[in-house]
Amino acid sequence: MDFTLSDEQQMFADTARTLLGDTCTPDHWHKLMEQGAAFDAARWAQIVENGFTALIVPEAAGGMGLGELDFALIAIEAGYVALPEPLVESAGIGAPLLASLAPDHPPFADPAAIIAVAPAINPVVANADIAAAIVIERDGHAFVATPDQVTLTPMESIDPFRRLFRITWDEANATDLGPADWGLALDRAAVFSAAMGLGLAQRAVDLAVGYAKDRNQFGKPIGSYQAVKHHLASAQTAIEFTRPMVLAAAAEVAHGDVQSRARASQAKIVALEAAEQAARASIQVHGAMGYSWEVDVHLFLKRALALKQSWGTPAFHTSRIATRVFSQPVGADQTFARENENA
Amino acid sequence: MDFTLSDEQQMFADTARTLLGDTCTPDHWHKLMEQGAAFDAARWAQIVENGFTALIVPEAAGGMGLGELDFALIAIEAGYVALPEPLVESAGIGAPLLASLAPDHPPFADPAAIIAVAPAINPVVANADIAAAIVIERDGHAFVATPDQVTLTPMESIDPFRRLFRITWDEANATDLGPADWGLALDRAAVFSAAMGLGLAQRAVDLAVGYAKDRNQFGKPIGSYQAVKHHLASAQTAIEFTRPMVLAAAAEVAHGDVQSRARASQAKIVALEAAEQAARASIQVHGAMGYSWEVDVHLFLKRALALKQSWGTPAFHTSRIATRVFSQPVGADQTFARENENA
Amino acid sequence: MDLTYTPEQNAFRAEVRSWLEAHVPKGKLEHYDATREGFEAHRAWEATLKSGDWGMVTWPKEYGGRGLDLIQWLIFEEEYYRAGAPGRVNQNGIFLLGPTLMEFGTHEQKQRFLPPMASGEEIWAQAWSEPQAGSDLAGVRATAVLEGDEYVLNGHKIWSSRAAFADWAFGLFRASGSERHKDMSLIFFPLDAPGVTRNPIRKINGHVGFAEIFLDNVRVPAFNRLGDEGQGWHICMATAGFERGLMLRSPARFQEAAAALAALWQRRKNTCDPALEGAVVRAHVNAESYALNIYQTASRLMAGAKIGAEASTNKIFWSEMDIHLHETALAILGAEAELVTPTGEHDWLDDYIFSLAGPIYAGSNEIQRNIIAERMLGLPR
Amino acid sequence: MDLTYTPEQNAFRAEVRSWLEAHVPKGKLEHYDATREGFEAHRAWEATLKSGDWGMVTWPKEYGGRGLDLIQWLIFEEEYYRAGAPGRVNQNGIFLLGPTLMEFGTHEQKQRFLPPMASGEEIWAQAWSEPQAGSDLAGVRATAVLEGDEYVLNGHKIWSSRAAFADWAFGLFRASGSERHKDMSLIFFPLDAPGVTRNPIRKINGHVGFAEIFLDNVRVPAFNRLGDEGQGWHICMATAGFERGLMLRSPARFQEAAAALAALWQRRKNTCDPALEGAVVRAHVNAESYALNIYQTASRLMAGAKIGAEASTNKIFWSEMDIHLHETALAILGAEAELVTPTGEHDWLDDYIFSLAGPIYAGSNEIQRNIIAERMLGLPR
Repeated sequence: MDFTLSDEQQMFADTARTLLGDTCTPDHWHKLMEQGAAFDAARWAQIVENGFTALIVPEAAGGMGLGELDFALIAIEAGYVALPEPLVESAGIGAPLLASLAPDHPPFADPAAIIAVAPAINPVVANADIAAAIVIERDGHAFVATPDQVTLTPMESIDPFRRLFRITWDEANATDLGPADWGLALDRAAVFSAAMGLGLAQRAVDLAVGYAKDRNQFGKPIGSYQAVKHHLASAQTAIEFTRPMVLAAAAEVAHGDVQSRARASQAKIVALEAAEQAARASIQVHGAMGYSWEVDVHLFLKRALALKQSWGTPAFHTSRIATRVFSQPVGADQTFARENENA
Repeated sequence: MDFTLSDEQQMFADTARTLLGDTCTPDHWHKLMEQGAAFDAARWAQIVENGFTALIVPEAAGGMGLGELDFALIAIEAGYVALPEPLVESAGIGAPLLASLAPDHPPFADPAAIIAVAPAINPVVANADIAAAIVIERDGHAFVATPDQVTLTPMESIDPFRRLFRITWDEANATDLGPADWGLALDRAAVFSAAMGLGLAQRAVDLAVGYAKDRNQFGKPIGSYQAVKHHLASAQTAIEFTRPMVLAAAAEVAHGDVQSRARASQAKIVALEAAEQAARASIQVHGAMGYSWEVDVHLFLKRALALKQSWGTPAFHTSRIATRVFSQPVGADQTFARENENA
Repeated sequence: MDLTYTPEQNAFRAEVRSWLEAHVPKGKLEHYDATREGFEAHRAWEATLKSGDWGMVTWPKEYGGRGLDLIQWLIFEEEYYRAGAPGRVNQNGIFLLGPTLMEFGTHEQKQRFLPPMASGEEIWAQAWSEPQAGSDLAGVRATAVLEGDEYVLNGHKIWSSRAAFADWAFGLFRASGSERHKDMSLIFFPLDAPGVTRNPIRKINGHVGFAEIFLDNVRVPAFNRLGDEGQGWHICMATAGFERGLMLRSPARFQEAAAALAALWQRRKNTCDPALEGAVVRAHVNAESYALNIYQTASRLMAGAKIGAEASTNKIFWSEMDIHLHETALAILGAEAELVTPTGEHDWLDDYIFSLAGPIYAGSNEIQRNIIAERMLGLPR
Repeated sequence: MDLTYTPEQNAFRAEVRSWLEAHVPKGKLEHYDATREGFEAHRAWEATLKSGDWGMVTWPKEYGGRGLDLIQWLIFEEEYYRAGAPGRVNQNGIFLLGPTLMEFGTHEQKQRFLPPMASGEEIWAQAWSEPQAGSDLAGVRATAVLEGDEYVLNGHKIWSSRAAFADWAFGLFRASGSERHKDMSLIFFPLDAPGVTRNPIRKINGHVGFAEIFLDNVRVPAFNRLGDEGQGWHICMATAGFERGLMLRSPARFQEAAAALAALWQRRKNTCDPALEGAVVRAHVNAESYALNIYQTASRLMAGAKIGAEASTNKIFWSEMDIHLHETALAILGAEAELVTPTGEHDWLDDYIFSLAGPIYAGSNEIQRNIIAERMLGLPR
């Protein structure tokens, strides 16, 4: 029993933080928004070069074969910079799913290729137009298609950095890869969304802390007022209790049992709640500034809103936790219990 | 359309406040608790003498025949002093119910007589042992019995001033008064519980304000700290929005339609929530003092807890409001709409 | 207490309803903060309203109003929101500056400014905040220097709502060298006056609802000062009371939103978490609580009372209820909540974003809680 | 990261479980704050625990402990709560003073005080607060004057938990004439020493969990001072860290409460509002969040880290989760929630009342939020 990260994991996280922090700056957000863009090819190339897209792709498909915990650490950093590029959707969800079914699929020859996912649970699919492959769920099977084999209708998200499409398609124009583990894809999506939420939350607090130290009203920094302190302290408290949940959920995804599913769902619920709470506290602390496009905290609120509802609503995930609570033993000795041990 | 009280109503409320405030003091609470008592015969005599027990009893039964709004103003004051005596239960609910069925029933000869009520919705009945009559619900009928005709098992409430009993009884030992308007009794109970809740809430805030002005920590009164101010300001805000709801609900009880039932339920929910919020804020402001028997704010928390759940839980009352929302027109022009106008 | 409408009040409601049915535009207008076209479409609607003498129903007839009482105003508002009539582009004027002018203006000022305000011919922006003066309005640095019978205005205003497209603005200015609450005056200036530069600021929904305003030796007649010289702070505090209080947030808006939420729920409840019904019902309860509170306040004011610190409780209540209501809507919409709504449909997402501003503007809820604690409860400063 | 127990850890769990199954009293003991009899029954249980060498598992063997690590401690706590074993009457000693003694005490002091603490032979009360010093502990006025090799203690302590029945107390005393944080010392005194008067204070559940203590020229050896003279404030802050932190609120307690809530729900869900299921599930989620956080902290401490301001986040989290959990239970109980539970049944009502004290004691949550804002986030004082 050891709840600490390895030096290697810490190093991955540090590398991601430096790379994303250096390139995905407020100036860069503003530039993308002015251009109406949500993808920066230069940054994507750097992400690819650092191996982040190959991290949890199995070695059979040319990847590094690392685990969900390793990727979650990167996803936290992606959240911290409100990353526009589809690192999590493609490399965290799409690629390992496709690789498990077709490790020789052409996109795996190019680590920069984007693999979009269209699960039945989501009404829209992100980045489908620039994907090398779209993996689509129907009746438990996975079908794969290229953007030109399907019909994509752009849908505007409140988050300027999310590029969404409704998809209509015909089985005749797609390849049936057979039954797929959509449950595992959902668990990964829940955990990595949670990890991004953790990053979003911390950045929202950090932005507010920076502002509250500088901004003076009534002759002193607003950060010295109890009301401001308490908003941010409450948000930080939520973050402190989200982090271990997210890490544990990531470490347990591979079990694929009722406990690991519940843990993924717990992580998604608490992390996106923490992100929304932190973003709202941050907006409130920023005052009128927080309500303007010029202050970047709105990006964190919007991403939090989007991730909270995609890949299963809070009600959906609550029902998965209920299944665990009411079908398995609960109590003090059950924190790390596994379904097979209770069989 | 006029939302103001008449001079006569204002006078009733002032009289009640003076009488109850003078006799039901902190010293008196402590004395009763030391004695393990929850009834003061001298105060009850004064209450009777001032006509409060006859207020909404019809003139046919020797009462004053006033309306629910008039009585609600008294109930607010009863809440403000955490009144132990069964003014609301007997004179507000029991007496008008019994009078509507049997205006010549012997208790009405004595305005000091206590009339207890045992509706199906409550698992216990208050003050049944000292009642001159107990009105009991079964299959929509009202039965009346005296304490010696039934079996009463004392049940301890967390509120030291509530005297509760489970009741078992036999129809052979009670008088069947026929079908009764238990819905009206419930509406009255909801509205008067709400009125008491409003009084409880205001007293809890007032106790905390008094303490916060006097108590110094870190060299200044604790009431000058933002955290203390904001707890109490939030509680007072809830009170300000509860008061008109309670008054409107009381004024509308007699309509007996889906809107008036929903209004009574709304009043009960928001008023007891306000009372619980205020009591908890008050305990928090009192610090360790708030957690001791010596500070009286616990009486207000306990009464709020009891009234919140009796005469219909919050879920029960929410379902009554849902009936109104989903079966009748809603919207800006419907605030004072009546069911018969929409028929 | 009498919670029924008089026959006259019912007749008035019928009159309002039939006029609105005949005149409210069928399609939804583009938002007045979105584009100049949207702004002008709303100005045209104000002119239509004025043609029916509905510009500002509670104002005296001589100033462009209809001379009605507060209960009639509430009935008008109820019918206005029920009819889905367009938002009031001149709300800074009619709800905020108007009541202040009525209290502090001279007869000549009222004659000059109120009628074109009621008709939408002159649309107003507010210009309170400055980069270093947000919640702390006494930190205002913009100056007004009297030269002959003109003021020369200089300074930098920000977060001026409506200022991107409006015609006039009112703001706080101070005598050179004065400090904090002293020697400030409330002065009106045309937004197209020489020396005025305005830069739109985008809100987080992308609208240009705000602007910053630079004033460089802008000259306006001394006639444009409201009240006495140096009385600005006092007047401004009164205005803030109006802003938080009765007029700007009529209950009808929230009741209609709660009704729309109930309808949304009924359409979608089979695909939603059933536990959300409680929140839908609660939104209705909250909106009714607010409406009853306003009816009570209106009755009290009609009986001669003055509005006090309860303006602060109103501000907290409606802003929190508005967020709760829209959160509930987004929860019902689930995975579709993040999608920008097609034009013409109820825009829950945009309204949610707007609701988050509620606890911030018109005096943050933190400031309101201080006011309640100090003025209603008597806690020490 | 490895979230599985080692075979040794599993064997340890089995050992704890079987010992507890054999020794935990079948009936529920009367609460130790209720009566002297309840208190002594709990002291007897501590002796039983000690007979199995379970008094304080993480302490070194030489001081009456078992020398186990923090993961073993967590396993012990999980089994302890799972078995429904009695509450620890000596928690002020073993969880609060004990760790402080371990850090600041001399070898002789540890030898003198720790073993009888671990065995329950000496049960401790805390004596921090005074009538004018609650949240503001630096306002303490009680004095300690050194005369030869004895201290003479005078003053008035209040809200001393367990002091009605305990044997010893530890408290803050200051040198005569000193002010605020300076010249305070942490001193132990026997509660039956000449000059000590204690008056029980009833808590809102009627228990005598507190007492006020009057000290009138109470003489104790200088040996009873922990740390250096004048180091009291510093030590006290460290103790407060322990109190808020890891030891006093083991996750097992909340996980068992959440499990009991889930069982209550399953028994009563057919007669309840179905929407309450979400809150029941949430109580489980919260308890797991707390447990995982504590496992993370334990791992970090075992890897050499020190506990910091996260003690304050813990305090806020567990106190708010505890209230939420018990509120949910009362909502499920509905109209029966107000009824005092027959002896032996899970006492949701009493636990709810107790949970309301959570945000107050051990440093109010307001104080904790200040600490988080200032020490974790670096906001100005």
